[in-house]
Amino acid sequence: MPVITYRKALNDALAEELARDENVFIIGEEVAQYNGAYKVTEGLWQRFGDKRVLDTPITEAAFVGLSIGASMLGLRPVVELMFWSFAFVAYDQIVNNAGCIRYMSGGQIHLPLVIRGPANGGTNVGATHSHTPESILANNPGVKVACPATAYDAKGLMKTAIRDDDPVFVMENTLLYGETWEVPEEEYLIPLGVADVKREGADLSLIAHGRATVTSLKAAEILAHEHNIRAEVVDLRSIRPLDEETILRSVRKTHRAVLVDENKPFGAVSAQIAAIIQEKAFDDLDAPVLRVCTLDAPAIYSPPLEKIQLPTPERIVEKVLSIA
Amino acid sequence: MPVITYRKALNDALAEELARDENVFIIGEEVAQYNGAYKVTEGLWQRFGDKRVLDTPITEAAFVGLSIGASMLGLRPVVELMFWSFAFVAYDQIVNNAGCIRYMSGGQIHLPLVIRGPANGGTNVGATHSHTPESILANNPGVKVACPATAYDAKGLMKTAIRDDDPVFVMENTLLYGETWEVPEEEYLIPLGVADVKREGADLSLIAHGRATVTSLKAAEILAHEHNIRAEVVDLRSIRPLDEETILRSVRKTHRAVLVDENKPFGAVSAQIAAIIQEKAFDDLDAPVLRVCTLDAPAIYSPPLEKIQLPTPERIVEKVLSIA
Amino acid sequence: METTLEAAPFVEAEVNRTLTAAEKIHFLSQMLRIRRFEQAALRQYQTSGQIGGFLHLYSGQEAVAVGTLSLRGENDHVVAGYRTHGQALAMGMTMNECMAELFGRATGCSKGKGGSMHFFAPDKNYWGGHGIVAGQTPLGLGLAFALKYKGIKGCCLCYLGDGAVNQGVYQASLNLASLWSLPVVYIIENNQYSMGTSEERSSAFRGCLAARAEAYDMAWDRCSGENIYEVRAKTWPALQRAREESRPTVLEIATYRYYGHSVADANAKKYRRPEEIEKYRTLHDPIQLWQKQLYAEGILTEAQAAELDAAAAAEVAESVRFARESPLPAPADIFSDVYVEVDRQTPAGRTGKFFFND
Amino acid sequence: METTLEAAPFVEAEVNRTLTAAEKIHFLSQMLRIRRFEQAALRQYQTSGQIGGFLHLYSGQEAVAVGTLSLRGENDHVVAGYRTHGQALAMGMTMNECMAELFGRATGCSKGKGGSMHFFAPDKNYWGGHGIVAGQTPLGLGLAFALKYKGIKGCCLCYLGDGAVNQGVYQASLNLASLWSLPVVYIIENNQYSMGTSEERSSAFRGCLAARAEAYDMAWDRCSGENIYEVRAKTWPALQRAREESRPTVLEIATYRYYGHSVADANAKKYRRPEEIEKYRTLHDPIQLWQKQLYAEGILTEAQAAELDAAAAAEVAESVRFARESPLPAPADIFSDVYVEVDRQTPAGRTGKFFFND
Ligand SMILES: Cc1ncc(C[n+]2csc(CCOP(=O)(O)OP(=O)(O)O)c2C)c(N)n1
Ligand SMILES: Cc1ncc(C[n+]2csc(CCOP(=O)(O)OP(=O)(O)O)c2C)c(N)n1
Ligand SMILES: [Mg+2]
Ligand SMILES: [Mg+2]
Repeated sequence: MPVITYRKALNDALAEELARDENVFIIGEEVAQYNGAYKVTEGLWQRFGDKRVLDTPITEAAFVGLSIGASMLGLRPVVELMFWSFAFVAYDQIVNNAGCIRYMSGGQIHLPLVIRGPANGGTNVGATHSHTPESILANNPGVKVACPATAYDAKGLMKTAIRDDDPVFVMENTLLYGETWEVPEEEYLIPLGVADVKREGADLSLIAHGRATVTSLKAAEILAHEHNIRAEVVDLRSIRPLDEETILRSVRKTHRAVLVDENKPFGAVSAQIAAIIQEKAFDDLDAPVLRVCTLDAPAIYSPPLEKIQLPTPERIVEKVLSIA
Repeated sequence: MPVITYRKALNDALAEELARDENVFIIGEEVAQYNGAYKVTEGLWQRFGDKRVLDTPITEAAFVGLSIGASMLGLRPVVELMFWSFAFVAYDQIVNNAGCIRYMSGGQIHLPLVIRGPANGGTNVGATHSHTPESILANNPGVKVACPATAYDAKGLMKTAIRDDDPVFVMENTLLYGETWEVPEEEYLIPLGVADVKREGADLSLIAHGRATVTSLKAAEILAHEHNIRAEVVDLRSIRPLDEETILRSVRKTHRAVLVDENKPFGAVSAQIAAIIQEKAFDDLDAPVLRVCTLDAPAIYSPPLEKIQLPTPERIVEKVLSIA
Repeated sequence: METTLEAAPFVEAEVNRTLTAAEKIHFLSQMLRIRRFEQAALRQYQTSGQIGGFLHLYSGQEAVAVGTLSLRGENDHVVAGYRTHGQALAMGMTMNECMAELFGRATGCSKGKGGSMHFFAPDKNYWGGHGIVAGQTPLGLGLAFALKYKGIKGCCLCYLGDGAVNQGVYQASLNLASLWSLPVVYIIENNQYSMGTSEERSSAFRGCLAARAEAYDMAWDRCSGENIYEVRAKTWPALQRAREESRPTVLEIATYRYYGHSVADANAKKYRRPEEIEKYRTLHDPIQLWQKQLYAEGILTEAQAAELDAAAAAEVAESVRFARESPLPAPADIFSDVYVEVDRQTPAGRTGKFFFND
Repeated sequence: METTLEAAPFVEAEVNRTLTAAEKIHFLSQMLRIRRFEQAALRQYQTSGQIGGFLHLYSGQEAVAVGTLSLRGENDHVVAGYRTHGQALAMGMTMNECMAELFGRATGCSKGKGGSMHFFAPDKNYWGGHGIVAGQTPLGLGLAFALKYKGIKGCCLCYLGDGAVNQGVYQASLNLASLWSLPVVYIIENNQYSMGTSEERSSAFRGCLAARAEAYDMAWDRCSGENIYEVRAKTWPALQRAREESRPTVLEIATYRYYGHSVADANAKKYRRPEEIEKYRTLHDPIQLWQKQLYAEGILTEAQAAELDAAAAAEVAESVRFARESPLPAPADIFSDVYVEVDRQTPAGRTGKFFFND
């Protein structure tokens, strides 16, 4: 199977969907002539032209709102936010328009819209550029949120997101763009709402999404080799819809869970998962559900410090050992 | 003790702080000549004049940003958002400026700012006007969030918020503005980070904030009279800082908790509290921590339906009975 | 009456010269229907206890919605703010579905889920009804963009108030509209107040609010909104500019609302002198003016006018009955219309947990 | 050289006529310091592995920061975007604290917490360094507001780019600045590109970007940013308008950046023809032009210029050493500077749980 980068997998997904459906178009800052700030849209403007791949001025509220309006008439915009952090400039559009219009219209309207871009810390760009808004976006009934952790997932989830008739927010990660994974050449889709057990294990469940999955896999490796603990790694892949069954199945097997996410802790995705697990698998738990999140401060710039602000394999191992 | 409305208590707090410190000013839409859309600022413009009480155009991003900038120079703005729902129009200012500037400046700057206004559903104003953003705001280290449930708390917390040197967001409730409580005439302050046990009980803890406290008290009444269950009602009063000790003390006594909040469930305040309780009081729990939130859809307009979309005493009682 | 003098040239505009008597009478009828609808809504709000939330009345502004929308073609789309009953009815929505929406009934245009600020009728090219001030303005861009993308000759009429012009998203939208040559017409209904704040206390500008379009190299115009001929004469070039040249316009229409900002506006008569309101009601009422116009043209009698009014009143009465007798949404309906994939029970709508109630 | 012709009248402006030779030489020295600082930062970025994130270089734009800020008074305040090294040094921040910040050290101006985009020196009236495009524009309003509120005669200089002008919050800020007569000067540093997007692909306007101020009944002006005399001649009236009349201005200054948008800009030479960059570097470099001006005025020799440059280079080298040898923040420092009440351990900072790590 070909081994390609996460970036290329996304690029392929976009290209395939642009080719498949002429209602799909790409819009955002520097996505066309510049090939994307992170090169995710490389070559698409050249191939599909001005109509299908559009550079915008720096005006997130206007072009996100435009895209939502266009989706009402059946277009299928794929909006790039250069960083998901910039969503806050268009937050009213995202929450009230993408999130509420279908409902307020009594179901007469649907919004087949994708908003995508990187949503992560860890690249030393400071607090303003390092937000991870998947948790607060998933708070909104009406929207869907996916967080691919591998190139394979990125491609399959992105294609599904583009075909989905509801607004889907895809959270990518600049630290993964250059990482490689096996990705088949044949077309495939990955449904939203289906978690992926990325590593089987019987002793404890590590539950994560996005890059935290990769960190969890590293921790699982250490746990296996140095502590003889077989950790299962569950990658949520999508946050809303959420694959509750797989989470619970894993916990019912292992009786212990450590949740890993790169959100700030208060009300993080992991807070929601912890609340679910303790409610639905109360009698199966042999220990409290613990969490490893980004250390609770705005993202620090200093590169060596930011490294330890995000969840590390070491912090995960430490938490695991405290209950295993 | 005089019995006054929640609205009047807020109004008194604002008036007292305006009189005490000339750096305090009130700014927002219709706060001056109109006396406030919900009359919280009634009479203040007349008493303190144009300089201290300012009507703005409809331009939340600009006047919230202005207020943050002004606070950098030592002014103490009290910004009214006519609805906290409108925060999404100024979300970048709130998250990146109010939330991150102190940190990014290495502590050289602090922002003695209050943003206040109603943050609640239940008034049939539709999804766009019924957001409860306390949970997603409390996700941001650097900001403080308070949610008074009574006139007494509203006054004491508001005065504290205005004197606090960090940004404090005060979440009020239009359904409480007209309700009355006893409020002493003497000056008092209520610290942030101190929960209030509004009703003692030994069988189960109801943990809530804002109007959900009032609903919980009603439920506790029903539980006592109809089911002989003595529920303790813990009112968080402030979400960040959070009085974890009082929460845990209550749960260690009662061994059961039902959390009540008016947030949408995903990542709600109650999700965070559930995660904390199960982690820190794991062995004290005789049953899973359950939650009663707003039913998970955008706020419905239809008045009789919206009534049941919010947490009701009946839903709380039902949840309690399922574990008690 | 200031404007009757000016009205003469506007009647000569081609879009007006070609009007039939029936069409002119239809405009009157539409304005009467809007007026009657809102008077009934107000009464029901105050007495029935069945209507909740806000109710922003359009009374006094009817000629704007009726005049501008009388020119819409089948490929034109409309999006508006929260003071939206006028546009909704002028777009052809029925009183029944509108009144039922106010009553929060399942038969309402939004199934009781949107309320007064959030009317929708996409089947009639009406895309809401939006509660956040200026929130509709980039959506209007999007409707125009989609038309252009699909190669459809049409345009988007996007309504906003004089207070909304200071929201950044509107100004940002003007840049994009002009930069990308989108067929959108922004119609500022300038009723001089945003809640209790007068235009002067809201906006710094030169000349008028519409003239801000120059900053974006965009066409603009302004007119009085009390005379349908004038509104139509000024609207048509803007629509044609959009449809034929794919260029945007800002059109500012001077108007007035008789009631407070919303029904809950306790100050309705404080920030505006009663004489001011009275002046508009008696000298500038678009319905009275239009009626007189049609009398003068000899195509309407007082008896006919009374008949139209009676018909409107009867239609409203029926809509109140319809609303009152319609069922509420069922509790389970709270969870429909959130996700289309869930509603349709597609595979995508059956996989995973969508709702987190428990 | 187009502008030397025009420079003559600007030298006659009072703010320029009264300049001493020492002051003029100081401007050169400041520009050299900025240029040298950034060249070293670039080198360190590429070779030391100690600098992370973005690095937006200001090279080519030095006369804007140095020229405008040479006119600031003690009650004037400054806020800027993310391309901020020029303003920071021109405000009097030391190279040591700036370089240490880039190295993420505890001795950095923001203790290593802000990075290149987020420099701050409130003690010098410098309020950042803001990463979100146009996010600084309402903050500038606030600084101006506070001055007016306190009755202090001063103003705020708020810098932004040609790409930032299309963010709604900036346009909304213009309205408020004019409506409330706030002493703020918005300085658009128009380097013709926002990342890879040229001005024409970003903005619809008439005349120039600054002229959009007319929409808000606000004064505006524009000038070339390659000659300090011109910059100062055009900046002074704007500052005085703010300080004396409490009226805002938009001042657009034409300039150019030699490097890519940031160090990571792989396309730096794709969206701009190399000849274009070359033309600016050779014909329009503000440092060279100013040097020649001073030679022509007979107040600077080549040897003196070389000395200034050498001094700047030495200062930079020392700052790199300082940065390199400075300590990193301690892990516990991640949690300081979040809440002032916690940092000060006031009662308010000791009550309740502030951090949710466990
Ligand atoms: C972002 C936002 N801020 C404030 C409000 C509250 N609000 C609703 S309508 C209104 C006044 C709008 O005035 P204008 O645009 O002139 O329209 P009009 O009411 O006169 O039709 C205000 C302040 C809102 N709905 N959204
Ligand atoms: C809201 C937001 N959108 C996008 C970006 C990414 N970004 C940073 S700088 C920039 C270009 C800004 O150009 P301009 O305003 O002309 O300033 P210049 O870089 O030329 O100094 C972009 C798109 C951002 N930081 N914030
Ligand atoms: Mg108005
Ligand atoms: Mg630029």
